[in-house]
Amino acid sequence: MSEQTQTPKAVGRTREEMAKRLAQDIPNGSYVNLGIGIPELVTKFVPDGHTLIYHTENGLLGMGPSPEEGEGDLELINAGKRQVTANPGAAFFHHADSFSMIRGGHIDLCVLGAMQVSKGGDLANWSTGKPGAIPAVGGAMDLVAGVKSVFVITQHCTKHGDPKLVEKCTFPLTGVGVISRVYTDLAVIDITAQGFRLIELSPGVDFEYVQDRTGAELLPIINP
Amino acid sequence: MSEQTQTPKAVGRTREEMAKRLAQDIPNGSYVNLGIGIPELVTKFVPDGHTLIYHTENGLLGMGPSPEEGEGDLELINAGKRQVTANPGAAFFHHADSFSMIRGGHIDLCVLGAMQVSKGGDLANWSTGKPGAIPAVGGAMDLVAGVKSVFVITQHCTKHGDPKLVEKCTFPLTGVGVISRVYTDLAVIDITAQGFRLIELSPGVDFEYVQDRTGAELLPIINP
Amino acid sequence: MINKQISSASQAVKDVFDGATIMIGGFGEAGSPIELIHALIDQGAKDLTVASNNTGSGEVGLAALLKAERVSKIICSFPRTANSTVFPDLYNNGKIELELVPQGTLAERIRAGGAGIPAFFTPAAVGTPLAEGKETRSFNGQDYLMEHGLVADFAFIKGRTGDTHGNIVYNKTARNFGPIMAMAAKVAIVQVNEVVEPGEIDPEVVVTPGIFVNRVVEVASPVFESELVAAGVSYP
Amino acid sequence: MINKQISSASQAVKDVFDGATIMIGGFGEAGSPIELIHALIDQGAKDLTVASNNTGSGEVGLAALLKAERVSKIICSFPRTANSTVFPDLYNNGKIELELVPQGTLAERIRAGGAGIPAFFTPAAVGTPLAEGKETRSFNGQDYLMEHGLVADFAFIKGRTGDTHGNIVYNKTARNFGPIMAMAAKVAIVQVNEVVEPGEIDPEVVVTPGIFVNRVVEVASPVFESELVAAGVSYP
Repeated sequence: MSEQTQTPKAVGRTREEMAKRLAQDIPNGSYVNLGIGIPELVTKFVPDGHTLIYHTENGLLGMGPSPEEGEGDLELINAGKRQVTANPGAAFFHHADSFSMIRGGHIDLCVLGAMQVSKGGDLANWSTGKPGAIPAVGGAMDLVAGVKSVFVITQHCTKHGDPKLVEKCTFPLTGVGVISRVYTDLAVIDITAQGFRLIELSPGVDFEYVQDRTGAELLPIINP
Repeated sequence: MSEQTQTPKAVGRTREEMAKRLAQDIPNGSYVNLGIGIPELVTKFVPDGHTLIYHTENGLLGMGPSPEEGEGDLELINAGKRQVTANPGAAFFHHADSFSMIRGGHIDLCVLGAMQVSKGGDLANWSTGKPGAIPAVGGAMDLVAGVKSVFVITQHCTKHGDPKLVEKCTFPLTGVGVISRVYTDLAVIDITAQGFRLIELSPGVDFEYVQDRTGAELLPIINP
Repeated sequence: MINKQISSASQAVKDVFDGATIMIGGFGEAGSPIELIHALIDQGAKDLTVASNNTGSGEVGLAALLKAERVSKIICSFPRTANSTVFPDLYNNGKIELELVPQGTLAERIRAGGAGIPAFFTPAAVGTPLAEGKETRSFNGQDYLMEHGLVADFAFIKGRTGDTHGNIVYNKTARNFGPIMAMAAKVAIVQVNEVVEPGEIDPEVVVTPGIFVNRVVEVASPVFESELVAAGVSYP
Repeated sequence: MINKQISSASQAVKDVFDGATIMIGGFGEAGSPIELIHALIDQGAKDLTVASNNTGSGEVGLAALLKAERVSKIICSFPRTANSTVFPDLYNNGKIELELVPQGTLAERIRAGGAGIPAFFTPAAVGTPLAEGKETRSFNGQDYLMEHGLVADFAFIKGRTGDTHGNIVYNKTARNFGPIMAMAAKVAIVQVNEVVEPGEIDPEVVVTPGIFVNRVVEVASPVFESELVAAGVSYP
């Protein structure tokens, strides 16, 4: 994996460990929308006794895991267009209703990947802005604008070693001031009125190591 | 009946005859919303072989007649809060969807009563504007603003003999320039860019008789 | 495990506070959550703002809440109801404020509130007294009024069947304002004839998904306004 | 008697004219009305504006319509699709115009178009490149963009069952854009696996009431995009 050439396995959390760490912070009973990629791993690590209800913006609340081989329906899919199932208590609805749930603040938490997050909570995760790239935004702008809390889960740095947590995003924005917390392989960091505030270091990582890989000032843990 | 003291039975159409006359003009297959009162009589006179689909704004398309005694449901009612039935092919829906049908121009025809209609097609039918009266508008303003064609069915004059078809409405308006045609006991009259245009006289009534009871110029029939 | 079922109507409404805004479902008596309203009368909250299509009839349900002088303002499309003297008396005596809203605009404002739309444009009421003080704007040569989304602290709704996740189906034209009021309220409280387990309502036929519902109360045999009025009942 | 059933997909799309705007349902292949799209390719209408969430995959369905260069503009939220080279090639060669719209804004614009709402405000995309040229307005201290309702000449939709009055129910997440596109189109054409008589669909579970639907076509065993792509099919 290319990430591992930058962040050796011995340093910081794996993707699964990041997802597991994040899963601990989701209150029982939350309505949750998970982006494609690392965010989807969160479902594997929901603490025992907790029930989350998953929303997929293409029109299903109460989304369950992938179907058994041969038991799926090509028209029962998630936002990543992969086959899923519907749990007991599920509901299907159309897109305007689905995005009413999002825009109207009814979804408690959304977990997304990121290309960049600024210290002001701006998110860039839909376009490199490069000429020739096909722009595609999907529901990301609606999600960050409407969901009560938006968490980002991402490698701390790009494949090339550049910080993803930055003073100001250089990629086109998905939303302004929309992110509340970031979970990376190296740390858990809140977006505060003062900027990036360290909440927790990953095992085996120290403050300077994370600050060196962060593109803006990292404020220390309060009451460590 | 008080109307009959002003318009003796021998002159012009009865309420039923007015409704029957109007019913001839509704194309087969139309989606129709009928106001409370004389408009409701229209259902009795739909020509043989024609099917109309009735919309009631409280959430039913495919409304049928009143139920047989003892077979109704207190929660299956029309906009006048009277018990109705649902025909085969009916659908129930919520108020935002119901008024999307209205506002979005999906209803072909609405038939309403009137206090006043101006020669510009303004309608007043919700309030006398008198102090002490309880104002109540219901869905009338949405209906006149959204339905493709709005017909009025009404006595030509008030109980006191005042014209209801006027130069300019003196009662508070329901909508501006929204009425296309008026069916009264005395005549059928179109609202045109030039004003009130006579389309048809009721049997036994002549032009002067109707003009005398109309509060604005009545243009004669074209190509009688 | 998620379980939104509450044991009684009185438990379900116990945290309604003085000054709260409450959307109350129903069109006439169809869909009127009369047991929740009676529980609120018992509970005592006052200075309420209520959004509801009508004002109730007789001296039960919504009319009884008004008669108890718990409502300082009502947002309503048709407050002139048969068999009701309660609202006219209060209104003519200056004891209640009325915000009169066309029925479709009321519905769309509630839907907008629930959908995170702060404002929208509608052709209804343009050029009428109800347009006074409102911004008018032209699109494609036609005039429209700007109307604002409406939200509430609570919604009281009547459904037919609900599951413990809050998924709701309704009975016929009792559906009316229920689904949109559930969307627009911080706390949506639904009384249903029957509470069932998740999975017992087909996900294809759910009308109000559970995400919009906070509390479900079973009222197996709800009373009807017209029957109470006919029996001469006055609540409490 | 009302009977909206049309005998074939080709009959159902025969009056689509050059320059028409068509909303095409589906999210990925779920709900993609592939038989209607193929009938349109056969029919030959060109210079079309299409509104659809994606751009299809492989060289079947929507991707095939694009490949045939019948579409001059697409209004879309996510045109970057797996297994598709058709749209990227056209786009990079300047052969198709793209109006990129956030998915929820696209859905709400379509719903608004169908509901007679000319414009509304949304928080999505504020401060992003997709806000450029759009009016921004503040409500309660938060910024929103004004977005316009979207209407179309035709909608192509896939349902599960329809009756001859045009009432439609859908299959699972294939519902997606179908109900709102039916509202927003002058002529809504729905292919369904089965056409039934009025009364066979419970009025409580109808998702799209017949008033929004003009034509219903039975396609008993619709093909699926992914299966055609896997089989190496290229249409026509």
